[in-house]
Amino acid sequence: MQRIGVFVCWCGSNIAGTVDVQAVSEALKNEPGVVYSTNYQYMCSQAGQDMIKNAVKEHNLTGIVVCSCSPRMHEATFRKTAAAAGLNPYMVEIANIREQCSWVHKEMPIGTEKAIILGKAAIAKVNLNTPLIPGESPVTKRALVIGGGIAGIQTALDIADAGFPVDIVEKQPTIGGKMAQLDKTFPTLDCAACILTPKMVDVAQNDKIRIFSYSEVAEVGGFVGNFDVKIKRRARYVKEDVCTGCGACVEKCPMKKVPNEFNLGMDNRTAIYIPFAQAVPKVATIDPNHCNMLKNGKCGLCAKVCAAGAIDYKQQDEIIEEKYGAIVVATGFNPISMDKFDEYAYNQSKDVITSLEFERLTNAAGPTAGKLLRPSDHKHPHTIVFVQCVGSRCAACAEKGKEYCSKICCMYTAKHAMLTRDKYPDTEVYVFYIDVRTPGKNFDEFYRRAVEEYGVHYIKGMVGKVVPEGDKLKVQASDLLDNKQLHIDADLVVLAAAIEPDKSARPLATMLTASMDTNDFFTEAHPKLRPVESPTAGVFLSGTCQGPKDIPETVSQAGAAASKVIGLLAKDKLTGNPCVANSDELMCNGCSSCQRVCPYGAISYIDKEFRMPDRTTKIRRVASVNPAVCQGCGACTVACPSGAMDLKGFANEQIMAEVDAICK
Amino acid sequence: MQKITCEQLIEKAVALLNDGTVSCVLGWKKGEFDYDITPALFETEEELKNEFVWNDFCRANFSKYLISKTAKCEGKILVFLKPCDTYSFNQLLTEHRFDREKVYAVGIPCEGMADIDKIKAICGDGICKIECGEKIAVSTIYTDEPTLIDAKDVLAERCINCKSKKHVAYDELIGEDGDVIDSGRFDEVAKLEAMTPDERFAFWQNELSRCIRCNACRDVCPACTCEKCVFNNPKSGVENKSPANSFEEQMFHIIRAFHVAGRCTDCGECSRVCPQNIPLHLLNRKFIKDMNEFYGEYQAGAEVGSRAPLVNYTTEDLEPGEVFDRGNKDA
Amino acid sequence: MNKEYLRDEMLRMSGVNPKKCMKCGKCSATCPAYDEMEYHPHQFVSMVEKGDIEPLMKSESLYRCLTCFACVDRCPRGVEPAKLIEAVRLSVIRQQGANRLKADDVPAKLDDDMPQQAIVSAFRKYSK
Amino acid sequence: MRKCSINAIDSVFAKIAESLALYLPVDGSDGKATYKKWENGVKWSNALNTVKSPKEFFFPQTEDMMEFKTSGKNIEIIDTREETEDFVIFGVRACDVRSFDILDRVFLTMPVDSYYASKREHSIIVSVACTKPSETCFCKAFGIDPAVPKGDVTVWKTETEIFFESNTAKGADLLSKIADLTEECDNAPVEEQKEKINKIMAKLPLADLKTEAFGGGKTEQYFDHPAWAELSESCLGCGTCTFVCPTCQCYDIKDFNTGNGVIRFRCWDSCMYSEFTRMAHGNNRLSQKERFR
Amino acid sequence: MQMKEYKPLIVAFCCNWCSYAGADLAGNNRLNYPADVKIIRVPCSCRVNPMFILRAFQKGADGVIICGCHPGDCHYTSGNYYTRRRMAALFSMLDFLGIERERTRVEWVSAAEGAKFAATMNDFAEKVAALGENKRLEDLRCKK
Repeated sequence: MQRIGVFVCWCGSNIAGTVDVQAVSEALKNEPGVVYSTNYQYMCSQAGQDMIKNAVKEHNLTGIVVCSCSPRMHEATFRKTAAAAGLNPYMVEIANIREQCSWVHKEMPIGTEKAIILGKAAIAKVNLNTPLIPGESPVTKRALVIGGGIAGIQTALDIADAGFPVDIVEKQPTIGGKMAQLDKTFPTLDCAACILTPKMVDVAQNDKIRIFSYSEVAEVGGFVGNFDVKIKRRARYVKEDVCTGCGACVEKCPMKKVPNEFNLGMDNRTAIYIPFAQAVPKVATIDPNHCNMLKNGKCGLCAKVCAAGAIDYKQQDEIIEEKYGAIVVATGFNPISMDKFDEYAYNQSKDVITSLEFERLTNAAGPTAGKLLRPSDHKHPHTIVFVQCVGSRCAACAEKGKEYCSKICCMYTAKHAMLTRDKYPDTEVYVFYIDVRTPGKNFDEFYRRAVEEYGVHYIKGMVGKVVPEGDKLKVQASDLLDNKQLHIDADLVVLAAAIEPDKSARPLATMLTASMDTNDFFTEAHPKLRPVESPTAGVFLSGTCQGPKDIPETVSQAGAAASKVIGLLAKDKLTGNPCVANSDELMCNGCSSCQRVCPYGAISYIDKEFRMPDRTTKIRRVASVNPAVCQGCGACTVACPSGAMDLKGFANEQIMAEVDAICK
Repeated sequence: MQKITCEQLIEKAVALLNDGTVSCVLGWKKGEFDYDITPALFETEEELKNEFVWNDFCRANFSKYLISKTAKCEGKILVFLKPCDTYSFNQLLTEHRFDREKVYAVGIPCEGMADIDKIKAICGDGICKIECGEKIAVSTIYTDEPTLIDAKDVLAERCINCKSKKHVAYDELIGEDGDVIDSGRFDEVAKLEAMTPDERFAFWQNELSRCIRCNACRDVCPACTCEKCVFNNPKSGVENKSPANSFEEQMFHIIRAFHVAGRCTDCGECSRVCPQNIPLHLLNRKFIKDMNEFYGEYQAGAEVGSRAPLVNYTTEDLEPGEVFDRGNKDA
Repeated sequence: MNKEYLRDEMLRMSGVNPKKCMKCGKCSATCPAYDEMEYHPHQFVSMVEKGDIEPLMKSESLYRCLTCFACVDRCPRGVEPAKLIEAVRLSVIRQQGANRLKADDVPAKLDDDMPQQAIVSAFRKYSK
Repeated sequence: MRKCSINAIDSVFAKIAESLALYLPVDGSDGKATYKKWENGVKWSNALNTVKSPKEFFFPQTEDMMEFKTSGKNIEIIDTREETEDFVIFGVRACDVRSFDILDRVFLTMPVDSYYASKREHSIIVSVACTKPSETCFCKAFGIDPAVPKGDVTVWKTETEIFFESNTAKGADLLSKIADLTEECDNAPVEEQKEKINKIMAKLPLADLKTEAFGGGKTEQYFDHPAWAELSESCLGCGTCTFVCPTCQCYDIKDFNTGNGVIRFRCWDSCMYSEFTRMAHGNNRLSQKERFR
Repeated sequence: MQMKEYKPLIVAFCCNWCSYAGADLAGNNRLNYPADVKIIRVPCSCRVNPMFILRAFQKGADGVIICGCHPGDCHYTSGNYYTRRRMAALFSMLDFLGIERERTRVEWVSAAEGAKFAATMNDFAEKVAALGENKRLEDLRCKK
């Protein structure tokens, strides 16, 4: 039998105003198991907590019921109080007589009566509480970062800096991601490569960091602290540890007409290639779809010219298995396809381009060596129209665009407009906008400079259609402030395409059992208070996989994710939530119903030997819950017909006792 | 009359026993009377030849016996499965209740089983002999001549509404396989659904009040294979040995039906064994019918490893409040 | 007439929710009859929302709209301005004697370049 | 011996029901008979017997024994027994009448079960002779004469008439209540029926069943007989046999928390259940074979 | 015609993450609902076993309502989807047995929907009160 202490809080007049606290503590005195009952002005105050601690000692209490505000408010507080008094923290139950009683009922007798019943229910439950001890599991002190863009790079560097080994898995042949393709970065206009490439080099040189480039995550098992991950290293037909990145093979490769994805297809590369000069790892990769040697066994030039002997046409995909304590998702974004936007003639004219293509066109390492030339005729464009919100804030058609704001377009468009006017003052630049959104340090000033100092024409309105006519692009647009329809003959139209999560994110989320929103962005554990954690324990979010963000934001989130990972890896053991499911092996018949409803894959089956009553033994398949993975939802408990599966802290008996107490 | 003869089955069993494929045979044997055929385990050719029976009274579904028998038997067990039994067989495999490797399943066609109550209604009590041939010949101590009854006239309810003559699991099939039948098994449920709630309540009170909680329905049920039933477990909070009142009668049957929902293959054993003739199968069929209508057709046991509706979901499922709207529409 | 009543009537007839509009102006940007119109598609949306229906009812713009549905197709928020214009137009021509195009007027308007369909559709659009 | 026309039986029932609660087998919607209280319109079943035996009148499936009420930390014990009114069980078959003797031996020997005793005292049993025993009948093996059942009153039913004979003072008292509706008669038709029944009994499949093999010192000899294993092989342990058995008298005592107090009640138990007689150390019947035996 | 003002007894199972928080919000905003509603906190609506519901009716409840996160918003990703199926099946079965439909309900209430919580409870209590005492799923022993 428990020895229960009941503590009724007045919460000033918040509770005492509508509930006769004295009557409540008196009434609860006589409940089974209760040996002490009192009330006090503020139970959560230091004095109140001391009162509880003293009562525990004086009356040898084994359980505590606090009738106070919502457990969502102070359950943790009173659990700590109990622990300080030497009780198991899970021997505390809260009767919510504020939010769900005194605040919603006006009359004292009614409030008091209900408070007593709620108190009785809590007492009935505590009577059946058992001390719970959180399970412990060891932590593999190694982190996995999926995605090698700026988010992944920053996270990996920060984790490695704290002394933990990190692996980066990047599906491209090099890390760097989207930022490597950018020219300048807003609002300070530093060159992207100048600030990114040193970080890439840091990654390459950090002995705590391993890069699996040209690789993908194939399988994820295990749970927080103990993930088992299979990484598929795709065959790049070049021995990574032998290749010096000299580029002789690239020079000699006869297959020179392969669209260069790094420049978004605006120029060509060879079949064996290094994506860009500062690639990390700086290793050549053979594109099997275009290499003659791999396709029909004729050529082999690269192998001949490779002094290091790094070429290996027989290389196979390889699966690497590794254990990790934490996983960071940094899968990034892509601009959406423009195929559905016929009105902008993207597929009809080479001179209608996306902003990312514009970045390459202005980049010194790009297809035009940094000169702004039209893709169609390589002439200098004199009139450029930028269209904002192409596919962003588009609620009309899910296939066409995205309902959300892509967040970065306003700023990069201002940057593009400004830089164009700076380098080519003879160019007329029009920006059509719905709203200009520039929250951020020095952002609005930046945009205003584009207008005021650089003379960019910002027009409130939208482009309705673009029609290629001769070497011009006929742009028809509205100017809402002048209430006019504009017709502009442009040389180049730049579309600020909405961004969307990378296509690899969805299958990855399934592997990780991490949740996603309808737009395929990863969901954070709490939108405000836990923004870099996924609801799945041990999985963290970095960068645009969680939602659109710019570079400074991505980097700060990457750092935040790293600090969460470091916090996790710094622990030798993980203590879990002790309110987890538990299977009574004697009753379990191994039917697998529970396993099917478990959202976390926390239930597995083992063959266990039982001694039967007639002294024989029998081997039976029974469910076994991994307490480190179980989050305690209880779905399994109802799926289980025999009642073998129960939930600690919310056991069948406990809930029934509450029902009984309420229904007296 | 059954299409397969008893001799055919004995011959098959003896052959498999003698060539070592199996070490014992789960089959039927005559009980105290000609109509109460009971399940039995045969280990020798002699036992088989003397005692094995196959006729219109071999009603028992052997699937559930496999759980205890496979655990006990050294070698493989030969089991004869009627089409409806194969569904239970598969369902138990889905739930990992016995080792498939330890069973040699022979599918046998079934023309439906006779209901002894229906026979007694025709020829009265005092049955001393029954012979199954073209017709069922029933001799009683009160009549001089045996009464000849057409098996079709005394089919058990579950056989009249047979859902399938197709075997969904077997190692070997004797005779021809049949098809899944579009039966009227939900008609009775629909009739009840069409009643007013008061009528339904009265109907079930009349039925369930007769329950003596002998647990026969549960103990025969191939879906009720818990190591310990919640109703036997004092810790579950619902344990009771006898129903004290109408509430407990209802609770037992609601919870039991809920626990087997999505797992019940509609084999009808529960109603067959009920000493009080309570139409328990209607509760199970209600769940099956509902789930078919709410979540798409699902037949438990049709394939091994299928995911039952209650351990599955889609994001577009109907809301609990909507089940009644549908009901009204249908009515 | 009561502004609110008129507005609700327009919304009911068109099934359009002008509150969805984010005032981007793409409807007017895309409109081929823009310059012919006194009130432009985006104005229809905002004026209907405010209940300023009477000026719209009096405006020739109603008959300048080609009902080409470009605005409906391009609108990123699915507002469907053309349907609003249609609703206002209908509310005008449904009034007694307000048919825009009477059967008697048709022969005079015929010319060889005009496709038959245009006549038929105009007749449908402009009379009750 | 007295008799009445078969058509008059309902008025006989009505007469008895005037002063006593009268229970008799009635056909249910499922075609099975159960004991029900007589009231106008209720018809006596022709069925051979009811599913549940009339032992339930004295030893109900569940029976409240007492109640505890707590207020604060005090416990009050309430005796929930109520004085039983006199009642008549009409139409009990010979075998069931005999079962009462066996139950009496258990419940009425010291210590007397007062719950049982009180109901037994207030009962008047009207038995009825069997005319059409079933193939499952074997009463002769236990020395029961289905043609002359015991009880306070014995009834024979022919095609046209009902014959009454009292065996006890209680029975005579009952017959006097219906004296107006019955007439004195000779017992020739009854004798004729007895003879007929005895002939049928000889033809029953289980007519030759003997019980000599059991009892006395022979139990041990049969205790380890292989037949137990064979017979229990197909037993599912459902317990139906014990619940319909007229002589099974095992019960369990349990508490039920109503929220306002605790009701202590007893309910039938069955030796076929795995939980039966489970004790702290475990169970002394380890498998279904032991339970079946 | 009511003899005495009849007060129904209502048990509300609320999931910890959404509906319980929604109830807290109703409290924060001082939104009234009948004191007849007593809340039991469960981690997720999928923790609610049909046995709990029957138990509540047995012990004298007149109505039972289960509240959880909106479909798609479950803290445990899929718990409420199972709740939805289980309760749909259970309610349909209770209806089949002739138990009044309005005695049971499932409602999705988010942590932000304090007003919805209060409105739901008011409505449910009203509907249950209109049905009167629970007679069809009662255990008379518990009504002494």
